[in-house]
Amino acid sequence: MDKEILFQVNGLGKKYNGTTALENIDMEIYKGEIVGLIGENGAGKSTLLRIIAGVEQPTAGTMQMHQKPYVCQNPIQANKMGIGMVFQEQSLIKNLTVSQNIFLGRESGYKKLGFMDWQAMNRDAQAALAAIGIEQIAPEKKVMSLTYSERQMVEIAKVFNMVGGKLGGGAVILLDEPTSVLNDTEIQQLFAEVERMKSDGNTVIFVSHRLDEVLHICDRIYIFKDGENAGVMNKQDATEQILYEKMVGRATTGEYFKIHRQTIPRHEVVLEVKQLGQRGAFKDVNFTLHKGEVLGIAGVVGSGKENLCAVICGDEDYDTGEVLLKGRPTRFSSPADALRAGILSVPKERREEGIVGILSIVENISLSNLKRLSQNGFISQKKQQATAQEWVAKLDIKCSGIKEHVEYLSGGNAQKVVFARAIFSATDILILNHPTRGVDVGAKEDIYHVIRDLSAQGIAVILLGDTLDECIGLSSKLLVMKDGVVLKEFDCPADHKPSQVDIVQFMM
Amino acid sequence: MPKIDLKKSVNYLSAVSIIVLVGVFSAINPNFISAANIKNILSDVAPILVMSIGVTFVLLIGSVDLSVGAICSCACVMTGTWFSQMGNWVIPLVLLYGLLAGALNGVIFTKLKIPSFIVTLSTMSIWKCVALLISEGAPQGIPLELWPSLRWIKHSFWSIPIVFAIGLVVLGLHYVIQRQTIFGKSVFAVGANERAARIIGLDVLNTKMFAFVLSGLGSALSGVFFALILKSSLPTIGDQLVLVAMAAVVLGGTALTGGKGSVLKTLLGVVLVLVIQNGLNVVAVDAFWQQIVFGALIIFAVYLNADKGGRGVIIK
Amino acid sequence: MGQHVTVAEEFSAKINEERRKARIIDLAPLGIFLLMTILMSIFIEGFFTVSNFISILNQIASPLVLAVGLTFVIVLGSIDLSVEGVMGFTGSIITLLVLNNKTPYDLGVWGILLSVLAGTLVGVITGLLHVKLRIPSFMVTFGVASIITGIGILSYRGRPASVLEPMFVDISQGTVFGIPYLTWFAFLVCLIGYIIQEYTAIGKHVFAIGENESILRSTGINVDRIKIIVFTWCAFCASIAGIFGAIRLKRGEVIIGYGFLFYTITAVVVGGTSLSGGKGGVLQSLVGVFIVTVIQSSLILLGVNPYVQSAIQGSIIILAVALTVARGKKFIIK
Amino acid sequence: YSQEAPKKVTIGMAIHGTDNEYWNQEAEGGKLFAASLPAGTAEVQVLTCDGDDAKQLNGIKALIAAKGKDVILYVDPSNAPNTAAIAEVCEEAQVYWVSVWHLAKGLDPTKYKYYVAHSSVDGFTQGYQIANAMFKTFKTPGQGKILALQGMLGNDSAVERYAGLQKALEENPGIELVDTQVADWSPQKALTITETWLAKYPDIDGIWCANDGMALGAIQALKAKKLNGIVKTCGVDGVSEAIKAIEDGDMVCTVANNGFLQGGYMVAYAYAAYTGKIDPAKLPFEKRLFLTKAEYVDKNNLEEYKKAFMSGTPTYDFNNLDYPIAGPFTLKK
Ligand SMILES: Nc1ncnc2c1ncn2[C@@H]1O[C@H](COP(=O)(O)OP(=O)(O)OP(=O)(O)O)[C@@H](O)[C@H]1O
Ligand SMILES: Nc1ncnc2c1ncn2[C@@H]1O[C@H](COP(=O)(O)OP(=O)(O)OP(=O)(O)O)[C@@H](O)[C@H]1O
Ligand SMILES: NC(=[NH2+])NCCC[C@H](N)C(=O)O
Ligand SMILES: [Mg+2]
Ligand SMILES: [Mg+2]
Repeated sequence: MDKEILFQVNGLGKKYNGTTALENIDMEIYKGEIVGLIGENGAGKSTLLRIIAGVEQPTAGTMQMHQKPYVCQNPIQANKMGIGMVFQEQSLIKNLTVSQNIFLGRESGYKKLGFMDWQAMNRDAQAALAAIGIEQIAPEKKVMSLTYSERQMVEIAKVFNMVGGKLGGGAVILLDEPTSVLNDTEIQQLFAEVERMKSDGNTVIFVSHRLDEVLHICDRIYIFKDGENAGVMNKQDATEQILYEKMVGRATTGEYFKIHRQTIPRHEVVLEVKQLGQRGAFKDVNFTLHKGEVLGIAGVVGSGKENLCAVICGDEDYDTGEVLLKGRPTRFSSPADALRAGILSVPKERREEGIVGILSIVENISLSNLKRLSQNGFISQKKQQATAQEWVAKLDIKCSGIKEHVEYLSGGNAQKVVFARAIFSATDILILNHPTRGVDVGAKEDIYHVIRDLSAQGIAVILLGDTLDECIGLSSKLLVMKDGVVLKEFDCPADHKPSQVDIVQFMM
Repeated sequence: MPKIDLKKSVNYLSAVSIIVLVGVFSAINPNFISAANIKNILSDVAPILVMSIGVTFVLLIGSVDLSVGAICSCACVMTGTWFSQMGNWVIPLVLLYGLLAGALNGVIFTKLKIPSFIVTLSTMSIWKCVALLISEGAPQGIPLELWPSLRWIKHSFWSIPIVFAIGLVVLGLHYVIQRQTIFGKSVFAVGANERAARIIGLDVLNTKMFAFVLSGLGSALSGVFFALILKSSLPTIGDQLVLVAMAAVVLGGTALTGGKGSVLKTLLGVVLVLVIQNGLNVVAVDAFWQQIVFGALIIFAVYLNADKGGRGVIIK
Repeated sequence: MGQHVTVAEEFSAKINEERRKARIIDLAPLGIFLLMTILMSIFIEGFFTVSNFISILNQIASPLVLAVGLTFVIVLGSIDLSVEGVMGFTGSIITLLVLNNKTPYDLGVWGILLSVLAGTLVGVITGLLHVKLRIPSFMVTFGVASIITGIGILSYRGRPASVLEPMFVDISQGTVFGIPYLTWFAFLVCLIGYIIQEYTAIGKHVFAIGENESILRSTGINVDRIKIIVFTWCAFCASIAGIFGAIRLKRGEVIIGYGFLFYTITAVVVGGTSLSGGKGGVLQSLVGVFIVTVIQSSLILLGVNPYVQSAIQGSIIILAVALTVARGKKFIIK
Repeated sequence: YSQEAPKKVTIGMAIHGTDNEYWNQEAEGGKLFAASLPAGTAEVQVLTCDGDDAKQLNGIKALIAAKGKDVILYVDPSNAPNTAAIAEVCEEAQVYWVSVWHLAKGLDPTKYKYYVAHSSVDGFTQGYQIANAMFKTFKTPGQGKILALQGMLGNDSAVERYAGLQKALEENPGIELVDTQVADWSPQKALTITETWLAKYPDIDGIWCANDGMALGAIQALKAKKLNGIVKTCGVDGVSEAIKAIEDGDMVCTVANNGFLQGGYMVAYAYAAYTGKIDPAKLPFEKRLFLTKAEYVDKNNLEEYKKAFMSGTPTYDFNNLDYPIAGPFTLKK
């Protein structure tokens, strides 16, 4: 590889009135490589990418592209210079079509006599999608009718297309946790495309919390810690273990999923589901959930597991079968109803369903169990704050104070807040839907510990793992769903975990 | 944490506009801050305040209540008309009416899932009609011989008129509800992110319902105030109050988009609007210019209050 | 497991059903309108007559033009409370600029253009105040409404001028195919609005802003510029409505705008445009205007007691909207 | 400032709003009176209320707070009952005041020290008068079908004038009132309603309108169908355009309320009491409560009326306080 420097960052810093997000970052990025960027939640990864992409301005330091100073006021400028970014949170406009999204802000090329030529735009969008190997998405469809992973593919197609003019000339593509909503096939597809970009002489900066992915695809890996550069490694020199130590600043404590703390479920059945079905989503689902059990449900997106959870937590209704709660048939009218009965879910779409962004950490943590914080119907502010303080400490939530708005937390820290609330609600049954999505490894460990604590207390958990690994590691029983039906049930005792291969064959 | 406290004080910037305006007005005419005029302003504030407090909760859940003016008119007519038979006992009855009227909005809104704008626009026209029917289409005074039993409404504690004192008590109650009850907390969550509020397990429907009930109650109380202060039943008294009350709430700093705000801010907003209205008369702005100056001052006041910190914050 | 229908088949059936339902709901306002028209034709004497249809078309002109402007503002997720004021303002000053009994000016068509320009300028100012001073549109337009109404009154000092300009008579009484000029013109404005909405980038950006403004900002699109344009367009439409008012009444005073704000917002919302932004459109508003106007005119034809008229109108609107909203468990309505 | 300077009195003119010709006339009347005083001794401040009782009362209280006892007030009450509340306020503040048009039921100004006078125009009679005049112009006088446009619901004048129409209808059994609607004093609404009506009732003889503004709106709808002058209209107020419409034959008649006269003379009463020139307590009832003249205008007296009122502002001798008294006023019980 000719080591031609494509992009350079010197002494870059970013302060947000008071908090330092980045400090004195140096980076060199070569033409035609894939650079990994890892770090704990809030380490500054997204911030750096946003600065490079022109969304935000640095408060210190300089950048260079092609050895020339690079100053960028907005993302459109960045695109013109060959830099494009896929954001961590979804950034498509749902009520516009796929093609309108792909060419958002670049419509001027499609004007005919002052009016838009949508046909031409659709054709080009089709081509842009095809360029990354996607055929099944119609460009004239509205984005709101797409699934999440389809949306992610559209975003990637959009960014690839935006810097497309630079292909071969050395474009920089920034991917902020692109894989967190993709299933395995889609991830493979994405990686193939990333490799192709690289072989065309472009550079990709890739942020992910899945260290195996990073090791698999990246040539070099930068590690950030607390807004500073904690080192850079070549792929050959790195292992998951080493990366982990560098980013967390300590070694992994024993094995990952705390399997030694896995308990044997108690005898008592808290929830039973018989022949449960929801039209068009799943049918004939049977299982029992015991006190202290972690019941994992594995399956690809669209296998019906999400809807199953939605039904159990009262968000959606079922059409056939029955749900027995401690032996009694039940039908929840709303999640509030389910909560009263002792079931609460930690939703997957954090921004949309999990947090109330403009409220503080204190409020977000206490919302599911305000009764516990009240005396004679009045909420005690003191108790509320003490509780928040306690959880911030326990889960090591990085924030400027418990009064901080949750929308200002990093994705991972926001997730911890959601988690804190779920546990604090002290329900009998918790549904954890991708509880560690976008959470860094250190925090994952904390969360795993908490899950084990919960089972020890006898709380039953239904888990849709962020990875299959996680699902196997944490569960004591595992259902595999495909196309709306349960294909297989695995027992996962601490000493006899099934292998990924065993399970994947039922999923695909 | 002093930093946080500073942030909080920024939330109450409307106070600055009030101080600026009071300063300007009293510089032009010192009588503006005479005890008599302050008493005037405070008693003018009271009816609008109690209405706006209820409206605050509705705006906090991200909805609107256009029926407050009509409920107020209707309450005013009921009080004025039935006072001769029932005396002051009419008041609890009218408040009960307000509660039911609010509940009706809430039920249609939550059960039929019709946008609040439409629901309350429609109930507004219904209550307007009821007000006209009860009053037989014309304003009626409360007979002069009954005035003695209304004397209490003119009572004041030092310079604080009793209506304003009642307004403060109502404000205090709502502040406690807002800060210290499950309903209060739910209101903010529902307004800020209804989807999340639902998943979190909050009772979204009841929260919405309750917000409308409070709004109905407040409006009815304001109607009672008008009837007792003006000593008549006025079927059109509330017509122009919808926008005034909403403007006062927003001026205080409560967001129309929901989830952000406070009843305390509403107090400031209401005071601000009435200080401007009163001040324009006290400093003798020409009638042809009053509306123009009023509008300009409102814009100026919102500008002073505008949160100039977060450029990222989206303003709708 | 071994059933005849797989979940996948169920799923596609369900999706199709939902699509169909969504389409029905999108078309519901139109259906309601047609249903209402049929019922009223049967039951109301004098409704199904050419002269009544023409009178409805006559009445529709001003609210339609206002609604076309307001639709864009509402799709943004904002609101414009100043339309009545702008309408009254333009409707007042135009009567002072064309041949009238109060001022010596006789600018003819130039008077029309000049007053439209003045009204439109109000929109520019509103837009600038909104985005530059970062004041919520509700408050800016509340203030501007008061200011502009005041200026309107000031312009004729409380003594409205009456128009002597013969052109006004020609316009207000001229018809093509029996339909008044003004109504044709309103349809034209509606068509322009539709073209802007569907065939320009700005039109799409307006919907995008209503849906998620921050994405547009981070894409580097000049959101402020779009908002200013939208408020300008809305004021432009309100000015046109003001001119219509003056042409119809031959008399200029600010109260020609009174009552149109809620009328128009109601029409826009009944048509299916959501006040929270991002959804709806010009055609929906067209249907909405028809629905509200037809209700109003039917109540007049029925000779319903004026006391009760508004209450009935309110109840019908609730019913109409109740039939048109999607009502899933998870559906969020504000 | 020095005690010697002559006291300056503020004349508060509490009218409905500035957006109507008649209301402005009232204010102008007050200014005419002020101009008749030595320069620098009086200033006029106009208070508007837009029909809102609370706003009117608040404005009056604010004015009194601003100027103390050197205020006299002319009140065109937003609604009749408000006079009672204002009477209370003025009595406490010892501010001399007068009112026009409406009086609260049971309120007797002569029982108050500071409530100097009240004058009214008889809304009932106005409604009655124009109705009768209009009926006479029908093809067969006294025979026909009419429509009626009422003023804002809940407003006193609207109620009174409509009651006048009712009486006229009773006396004219040949006239059928086929429909009535409310146009809120708004020409725009009147136009819309009339358009709709004309679709249903093509063979109507007349439209009774509670004020000129609505009549002018209705006339535009009639003009579009070339029915102006054929379908008769009438109104109340005497705004300049209505006079023009009578001249053109589009309107039968109107009753001109003379705002200049009401505003000027009633303020003169308050001022006389304020300066001590009269002692209200000693005035007989009929000199404190009376009806002022309203000019009925139709084709016959049009020219006279125009000469007297339209070419320039009228001039009055405000020393003659008996001048505006045109008839006895009876208290409503
Ligand atoms: N707009 C902002 N205002 C204030 N602080 C900010 C802002 N953006 C980022 N920060 C701070 O910068 C730090 C780094 O954030 P950044 O999003 O870059 O982290 P990250 O490494 O991407 O984390 P994650 O892995 O959770 O995505 C955070 O701790 C945060 O406190
Ligand atoms: N507007 C803002 N004001 C203050 N701080 C902010 C703001 N936006 C973001 N931050 C901060 O920026 C940081 C980065 O957030 P972001 O979600 O990008 O983190 P991340 O690196 O992706 O984290 P994770 O891995 O947990 O998802 C957060 O720590 C947050 O405190
Ligand atoms: N002031 C506002 N714009 N509030 C928004 C109300 C939105 C409400 N959901 C509706 O569509 O009617
Ligand atoms: Mg990040
Ligand atoms: Mg993240």
